[in-house]
Amino acid sequence: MPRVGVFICWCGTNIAGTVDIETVVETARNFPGVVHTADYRYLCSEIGQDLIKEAIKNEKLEQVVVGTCSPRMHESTFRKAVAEAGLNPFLLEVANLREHCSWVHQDKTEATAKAIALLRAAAAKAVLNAPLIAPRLDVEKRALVIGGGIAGIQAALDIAEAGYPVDVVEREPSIGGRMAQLEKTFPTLDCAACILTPKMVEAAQHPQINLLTYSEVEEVKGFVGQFDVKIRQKARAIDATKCTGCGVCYEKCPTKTESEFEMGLAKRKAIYVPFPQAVPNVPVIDRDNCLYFRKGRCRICEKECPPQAVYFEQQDQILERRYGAIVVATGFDQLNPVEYGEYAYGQHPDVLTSLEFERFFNAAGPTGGKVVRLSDGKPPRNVVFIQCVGSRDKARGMNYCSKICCMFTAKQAILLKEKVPEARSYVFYIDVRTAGKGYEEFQRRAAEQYGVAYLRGQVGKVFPDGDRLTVKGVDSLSGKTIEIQADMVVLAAASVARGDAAQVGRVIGINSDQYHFFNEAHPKLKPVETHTAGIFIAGACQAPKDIPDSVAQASAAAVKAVGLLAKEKLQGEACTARVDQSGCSGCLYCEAVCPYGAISAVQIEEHFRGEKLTRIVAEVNAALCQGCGSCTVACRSGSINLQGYTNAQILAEVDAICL
Amino acid sequence: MIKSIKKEHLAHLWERLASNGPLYLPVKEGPALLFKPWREGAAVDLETVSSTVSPKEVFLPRDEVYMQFSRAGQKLELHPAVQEPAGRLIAFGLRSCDLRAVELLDMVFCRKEPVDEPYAARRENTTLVALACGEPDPFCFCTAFGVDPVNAPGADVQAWWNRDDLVLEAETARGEALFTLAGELLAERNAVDRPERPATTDFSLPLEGLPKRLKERFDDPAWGRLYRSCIGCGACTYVCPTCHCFDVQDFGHHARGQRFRCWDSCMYKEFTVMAGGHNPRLTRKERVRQRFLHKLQYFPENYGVYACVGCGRCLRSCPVNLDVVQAIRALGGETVEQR
Amino acid sequence: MAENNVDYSAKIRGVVAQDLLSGRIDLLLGWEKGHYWWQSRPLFARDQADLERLAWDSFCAVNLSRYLVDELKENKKVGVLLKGCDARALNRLVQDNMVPRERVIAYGLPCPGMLNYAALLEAAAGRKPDGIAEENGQVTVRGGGVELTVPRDRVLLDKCRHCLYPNPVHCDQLLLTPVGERQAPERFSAVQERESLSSDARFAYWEKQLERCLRCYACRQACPYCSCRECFVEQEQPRWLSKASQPSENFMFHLIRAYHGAGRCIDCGECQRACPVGIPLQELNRKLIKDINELYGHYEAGLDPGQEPPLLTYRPDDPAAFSEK
Amino acid sequence: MSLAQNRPKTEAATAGMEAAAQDRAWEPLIVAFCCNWCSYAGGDLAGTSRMQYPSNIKVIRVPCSSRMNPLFILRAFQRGADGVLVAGCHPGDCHYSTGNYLVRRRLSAFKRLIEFAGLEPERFEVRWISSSEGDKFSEVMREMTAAIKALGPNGKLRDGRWRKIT
Amino acid sequence: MSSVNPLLPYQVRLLDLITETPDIKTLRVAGGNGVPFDFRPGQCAMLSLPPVGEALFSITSSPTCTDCLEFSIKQVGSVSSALHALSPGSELGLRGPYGNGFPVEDLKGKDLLFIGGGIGLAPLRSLINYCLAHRADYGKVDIVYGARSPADLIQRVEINERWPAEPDAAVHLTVDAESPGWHGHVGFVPAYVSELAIAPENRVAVTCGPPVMIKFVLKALEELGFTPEQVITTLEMRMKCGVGKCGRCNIGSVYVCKDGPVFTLAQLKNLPPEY
Repeated sequence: MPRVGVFICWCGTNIAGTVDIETVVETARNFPGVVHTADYRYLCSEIGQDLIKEAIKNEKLEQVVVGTCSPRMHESTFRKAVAEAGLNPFLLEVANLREHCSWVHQDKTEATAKAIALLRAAAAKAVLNAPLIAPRLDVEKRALVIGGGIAGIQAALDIAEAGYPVDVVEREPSIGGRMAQLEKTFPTLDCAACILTPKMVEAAQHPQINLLTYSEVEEVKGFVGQFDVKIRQKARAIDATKCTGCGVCYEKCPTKTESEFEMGLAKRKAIYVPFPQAVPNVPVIDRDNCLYFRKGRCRICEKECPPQAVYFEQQDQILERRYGAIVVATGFDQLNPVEYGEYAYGQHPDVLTSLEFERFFNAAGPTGGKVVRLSDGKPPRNVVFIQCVGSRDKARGMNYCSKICCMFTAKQAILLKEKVPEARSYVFYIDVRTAGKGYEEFQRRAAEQYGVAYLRGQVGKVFPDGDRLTVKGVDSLSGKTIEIQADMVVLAAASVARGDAAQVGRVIGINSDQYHFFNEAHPKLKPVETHTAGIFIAGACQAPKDIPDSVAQASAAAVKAVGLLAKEKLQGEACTARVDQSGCSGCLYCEAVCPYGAISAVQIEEHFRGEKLTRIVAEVNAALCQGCGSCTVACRSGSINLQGYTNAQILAEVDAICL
Repeated sequence: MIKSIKKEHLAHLWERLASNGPLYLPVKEGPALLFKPWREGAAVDLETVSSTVSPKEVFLPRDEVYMQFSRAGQKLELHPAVQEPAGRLIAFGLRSCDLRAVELLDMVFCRKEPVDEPYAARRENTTLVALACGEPDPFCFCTAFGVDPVNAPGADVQAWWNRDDLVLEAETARGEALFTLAGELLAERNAVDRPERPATTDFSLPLEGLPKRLKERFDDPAWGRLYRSCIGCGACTYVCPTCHCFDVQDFGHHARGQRFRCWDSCMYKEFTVMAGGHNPRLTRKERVRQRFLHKLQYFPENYGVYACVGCGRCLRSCPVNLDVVQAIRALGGETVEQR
Repeated sequence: MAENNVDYSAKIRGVVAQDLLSGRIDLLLGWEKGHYWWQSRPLFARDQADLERLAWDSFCAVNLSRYLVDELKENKKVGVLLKGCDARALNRLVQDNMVPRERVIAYGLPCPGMLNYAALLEAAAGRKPDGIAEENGQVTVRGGGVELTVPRDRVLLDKCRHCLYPNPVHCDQLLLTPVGERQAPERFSAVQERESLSSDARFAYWEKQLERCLRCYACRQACPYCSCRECFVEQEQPRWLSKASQPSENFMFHLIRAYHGAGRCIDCGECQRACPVGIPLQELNRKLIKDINELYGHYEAGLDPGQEPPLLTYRPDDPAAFSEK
Repeated sequence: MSLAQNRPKTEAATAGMEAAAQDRAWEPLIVAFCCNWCSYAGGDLAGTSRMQYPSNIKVIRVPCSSRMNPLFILRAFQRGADGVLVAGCHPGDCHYSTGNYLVRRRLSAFKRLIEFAGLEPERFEVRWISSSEGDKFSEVMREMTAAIKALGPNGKLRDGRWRKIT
Repeated sequence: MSSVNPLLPYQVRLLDLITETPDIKTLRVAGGNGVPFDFRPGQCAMLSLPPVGEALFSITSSPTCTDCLEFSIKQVGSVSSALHALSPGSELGLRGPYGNGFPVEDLKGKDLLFIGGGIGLAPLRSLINYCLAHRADYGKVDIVYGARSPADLIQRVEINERWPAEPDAAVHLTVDAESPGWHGHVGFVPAYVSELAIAPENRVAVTCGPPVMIKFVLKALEELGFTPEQVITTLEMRMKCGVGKCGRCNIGSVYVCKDGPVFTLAQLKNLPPEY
C-alpha cells in the first residue's frame, strides 16, 4: 500500500456549507493506504498548496487525493503543486466535491455521504496510480486562420507580427467578411471601409501572411503542434499571377446574376469581384452562371482580358499543410426572418433586414447610397425598426440576445436622419442594451438629437396595405396598442451561427453549443481556447459580437497561438494506451478503432521450447495517442490498457463507490 | 434390515428425508443430470445410470468459504467462516462407482494427515444411499476397475429396483437412522435377492502392472500423439468423480472479505504457472499426461489404488472424445500404440 | 444428398494422401472413429497408416480449425478438412491473425449436418441403438433387433439445425459435391421466444441455465472466436471475476464471452455442443447476431475476412438501442 | 461457509426484497460513467448553475465514452448498483472525433444483450450530454433516479457475497 | 470431527522490512510470542495478505533465531508485491511450516558446500546459520554465492562480515559481469564452482538458485566428483494448500510441498523432469 494523503477543500462555504468536512476527513482516515488527512478553507490558494507540498515531504506521501472543485477546474493546479513537492504530477487524484456534490445537493447528510463515496473512489484509484511522463512533441511553426473577416485578419496580423507564418483561409473570393458590408460603425460613425481596407491590404502585403481566398478547409487531422490540414483552393478560372485587376472582364461580361455581397439587392456579373475594395483584387468566374461553363460558348472575358489571365481549364487545388495552431474565425449570419411571417418579410419589398438596409447607405450599394423604397424608389417618411427578431425569443427557442442590434439600429436611425432629414424613425424594443464604451451616449443621441422614437413593446403584425405598411404593436409601458403607417420596416434579425457551423466544427474537431456557436473551453477563464488543444476561436463564430470585441478576442486568440508556436517542444498526452505484448494476440482490432492511427503492428520474437517463434503484436505510438481508450475495449484480453485510467483503476473506483 | 417403497410414493419420501437437512439426489437440469438438494418440483431421475457431473460436490463443493477476514489500519483479523448448522445430510442414489470415488477422496482428505476438516465434517455428517445399476450405460466400464454395479461397499443404505419397488437395505446405523426418519413411508420387507450383476462395456484394459509400464513410458512419443486433440478445457476434470484439485482465492476488499477454495483443473494452463512466469507443465502435452498419470500411476503409487472408477463420464463429456480409455490403450498395453 | 457413407471416406483419403505423401502438407487434420459408432474424434495424420483411420461420417462434429493455431507452431504447412461451419471458423481465425492462411490447405467438405446421439437414443424409443443407416434424408436406427426410421432433420445436432452454410464458403479444394441448400428454419426462433418473455421470466430462465455452469470453459476452448492468449477470466491484474461458481460470476463470464463474439461469432455452435451440461449458449450469440443485423445491417461473420466486423466501424447515422434525445 | 451458501441460489429473485427489507428507507445506487469532455463537463455546468439532482448518482470520470468496457458495467451491477448510466458527447461532437460512434454500436449491442439476460431496460442507460447541457445532465439524473426508484432494488447480476462484506 | 482446518492461517505481525536489493526485501515477522512454530531449515511457510491472496515462501531465518521468522522475498507476483508494500507493524496471515527441510541430522560431521544464486540464498541461509550455530556438529563450511550484480547480492552483512569471520568457514562471492566498485570475482556461479574445485570427500553440496544455474551447477559438481547422493537442492513450485492435496506441486507422485522442497540429486534423477 502506498502512503496516501487526503486533502479536503472547504472552498469557503461552497463545499463546507453542504458537506460536513469533519465527518469526511474522519472517514477518509480509514481509507486503504491513507496515512495523512487535512482540510483547508481554500486548497487552491498558495497556503493550501503549501499544505499539500509540506505533507508530501513530511509524511513521505506517495499518492495524493484532493477533494475539491471539478478536476476540469484545478487538476492542473494541484498536479503542479504535487510536482513541486517532488512527486510525479500524475500521482494525484481529484474528487469533485463541488460541482458534482455540494452545489447540486442541499441535504447535508446526503451530500456528505456522497462526498465520502466520491473521495473513497478517488483514493481507491489513487493507490493504483503510476508515475507518467508526457511525451515531448514538435511544434510546426506555422498558424492557420480560418475565416478572413475582421477577426481573422486581426488574428493573422498579430501572429505574423510575432514572426510566424500564417495562412488565412477565406471561402469568399475576397477577405473582409461582414465588416466589409457595413457602411459605418458605431459608436464613432467612422466609415467601415476606411478602417477595414487598410487592414485588408496590410494582411495581403505582409510577408508572413499567405491569403488563401476562395478556399475551404476540407480536413483537419493530427493534434496540437501538428495539425495536418487539407485545403481546397477553388478554381477561380483566373490566373492570379497574370491578372492586373483592371476589371475589363466584368465590364464586358454579358451575364448578370444576384450579388451575394449586396444581399441580392443588386446584380453582379458572372465574372466578378464581390466589391470594389476586394482583396485580392482578382475576379472569380461563377461557373453556375457563366455562359461558357453552362453552354460552352461566349469566352468574351477571355478575349477581352489584356494580360490573358482568364483560364477556364483551371482546376481546384488541394493544398496539404501542417500547422502548429489554428484560429477559427468563421463569423456569423443574420437570421433570415422569412419564417417570421408576422413581419411580412419577403412578402413586401420594403420590409428589410438591417444588413440589407445597411447597404442602402453605401455609395457603392444597390441604391448608390440613396435611401429609397424598393417598391417605388421614393425616400421613406416613416421607418419602423423592429428589434429582437429571432433574439430573446423563448417561443422560437432563440433565447439569447444578439447583442449588437440595439446599437446598429441606433446607428441606422441616425444615418437615415442624415440621408433623409424629413424621415421619422420608430424603434420597437424589449429593452435597449447599450453596454459598451460610449454606447449609451450614442443611443441617447439617436433618441434625443435625432428624434428617434423608441417604443417599448412588441410588434404583433405588419400588414402590407396599399403601397405602405401598417405596423401594429403594443406599447408595453402604456399598454396602448399602437398602429404606425410605415414606408419601410427594418428588422433587427438575430445574429446566428453560420448555417454550416456544426459541419465546420465537425471537420475542424471542435464542438458547439445548442445554437451552433463554437464552444470555448471555459466561459470565463478560457474564452478563446476550445476543448481541442491548439485550436482557438475568435469573433462572432463563438457568440454574437461587435467589432471591438471581435478584434480584442482575435488578438487574444493570436497571443494563445503565438504562445504555442513559441514553444520549443510541447507536452504530449501522458495518459496514453500501452500494450502488454505477452497478452496481445495481434488481432489488431485496436488499430481498427484508433482515431489517430496511433497503433500499428510489430513483429516480436519469442522463445518456445528453445525454438524461436515470431509473432505480430500491437504497438502504440505515444506521440500520436490522445488517450481516448477506445482501443482498450476493442481488446478482449485487456492487453492494451490506458495509463491513468487503467482497467484496474476503474474497477477499483466502481468497487469503492459500491461499498 | 430391508424395507421398500413404491415408485409412485417416492415424492413423499423425498419430502420427508429433506425435512431435517439437505437431501442430495440426481435431478434433471436441462439435458444434464446433477446431484442437487431436493426442492419441491425437482425432476428426480433414479433411472439414468451415472449423473453428468459426479456427486463429489456433495463433499467437495464447487466453492466453499472457509475464512473471513477484516482489517482496520494495520490490524488484521482472520477467523474461520461460520458454519451454518446444515442439519444431517443425505446423498441418495449414488452408484457403486460414485461410492468407490468417495472412498478415494476419503483417502486424500480424511486418511492422510493433515485431515481436511471441511471435507471430513461433511463426510461425517452424510448418510450415503447407494443405488444398484440396472441396465448400464454404454459409457460404463466400472467392472474393469473391480467395481460391482449392484453392490457398493461403504454405503449406509444399499438400494435397488425390484420392478416398481425401490428396495432399501440398511448397512449401517446411519442407514437405520434414515429408515427411522422415513418412518411409515417405508414398508417392512423380507429379504429380496439383489439384482443380477450386469455386464458393462468391456474395453479389456491392460490394468495389470499398468503403473509400472506408465512410469517407464513417461517420455514415450505416444504422449506427443495422444494429447493433440485436447482443447484444454476442464470438462473431464469437473465431471470426474475422483478429480479433486482445488484452488484458493480471496474475495473482498481491503477492509473485509473471505477466502474460499474452489474446484480447479490440472488441464488449465494457469494451473501450475509460477509468479515468475515459469510453468513446469508448459503445454497441453504435459497437462494431459499429468492428469492420466495421476489417475493411473501417481495415485496408485501413493495410495495403492487407481484413481479411476470406470464411471465413463469423461467418455461421455469430452468434447473431442479424448478419455482415460484412450490413454490406457495408447500407453498402457504390453507395447505402446505406434499411432 | 443427405447422408455420409464409407465411399466418401475413401475418396477423401485418396485426395489428401497425395498431398501428405508428396509433402505438400506436413500434417492433415481430419477425423477418426472413437470408441463408439456415434463418436468421430480428431485425427492428426502424418502418414498413410494414419490416413487409414480417417473417417468421414455423420458424427464429425468437432471443428478442426482451432487446432491450426497450435499445429502451425510445429508444422510448416497443415491440411485441414472443413465443413461449412469449420470453413467460416478458419476465416474467423485468419481475420484475427491467428492463422496464416497461406500455410493452410483447406479441403472443403459439404456437410449434410451432423447427428446427435441423444436424439438418436430418443428415436430408438428406449432400445439401445447399435448403429444407423442413412438414405434419402432418412436415418434408420438399428437397435434390439428393431429398426426405426426418422427424418434426418429430427436427429441433427442443435448446432446443425439452423445451418445457413452447409457448403464451405471457401476452400482450396472441394472434395465432395455441394449439398443442396438445406432450408434452414428461422435460426432466431429460440431468441424471439425468449424475447417475448418478461424481464423477470428471462432472468429466471438464464439463472436456471447458467446455474449449472461448471466453468470448465469447454465453450471457450472449442470456440473459434475465443482466440485470446489469455482470457479475461484468468487474469490476476485486474481480477475481473473469481473462480467461485456464484450466479453473478457465471453471468459475468457468459455475457462477456458472448459480447466478445459480437459481430465475430460465426454461429457454429461448438460452444453449445462442447458444453458438458448443455447450456443453450448459442442463444446468447444469436441474440447479438440478430440485434447487430437489425441495427447495423446484415453481416455474417466468417464469410469474408476482408469485411470489417460491425463493431469496429460505424455510420454517423447509426440507430441506437437507447434514447438519443 | 455453509452448504446452503455453496449452492447457487436464486439470489436475484430474493436479493431485491432482502435489500429492501434490510433498509426500509431504500435509496438506489446509480453509477454514472461520464466522458471527461462533454458529459462530465455538463455535470460541472449543472453544478455551476446549481441545478439540483438526487445524490443517488455517483459519477466516475472516463476520458471518453469509448473507454467504457461492458465489464465495468457488469461489475457495478455485481457490486450492488441499481442502475448504471454511460454518458458521452453527442455523436459527431466526440472530443476524439469517433469514439462515441463506436460506443453507440458497442453499447447498443450490450444493452440489448443484458436486457435479453433479464435486466430491466431502465437499469442500464446511455445518454448523450454535451458540455453545454447542464440542464439535460440534471434532468437525466432526475429521470434515471425516478425510474430506478420505481423499479425498486436490483438483485439481478448481483453478487450476494459483496453485500455480506459491506 | 473437530480438527482445525489446515488451510486456516493465523495473524502475525511484520516487525521489520529490510530492503536487500531493488526487488528483494526481507520480512521479519513474529506472532504473540516470537516464532509461532518449530521448524527445520529448508522448510517453508504460507504468507497471507487478504484480499490479495497467499503464497509459499522458504523460511530464511534459522530455527536458532527465536525472536522472529525471516522471509527474503523477490517481487514477482501480486502477493509478493503486496508484501513488499507493507509497512512495519502491519499484520498478515501465516501458516506452516511445510515441507521436509534439510536433513540436518545426516549432515552432521560432514563438510558443507553451499552454492547459491540470487534469491536462492534464502533457503540456504537458514541452514548455514543453523550449522554455524551448531558449529561443532559440522565440518568445513564453504559458501559460493553469486548474483547478476553487486546490487543483487542479499544479506550483505552476513556474506561480507559474519560468515567469513566464522571458524573454518569461507565465503566465495561472484557477480555475472564486471561492475564499478566490485573487486571480487566475476563470472557465473557454476564456472566459479569448477574454478574453486572444492573436493567432494566427506562433503555435501547444497545448492539453490535459478533453474539455469542449478542445471550447470549440478554438472559442475558431477565433474568435481560429487555423487548424486552428495548433492542437495531445493525446488520451487506453484502451491495452494501446502499439505499435498490441491494437486498442483507434484512431480510424479511426489508433492514438493510436503515431500520436498529438499531433494538429493539422487532423488531428483528418479523423478520426471517436470519442474
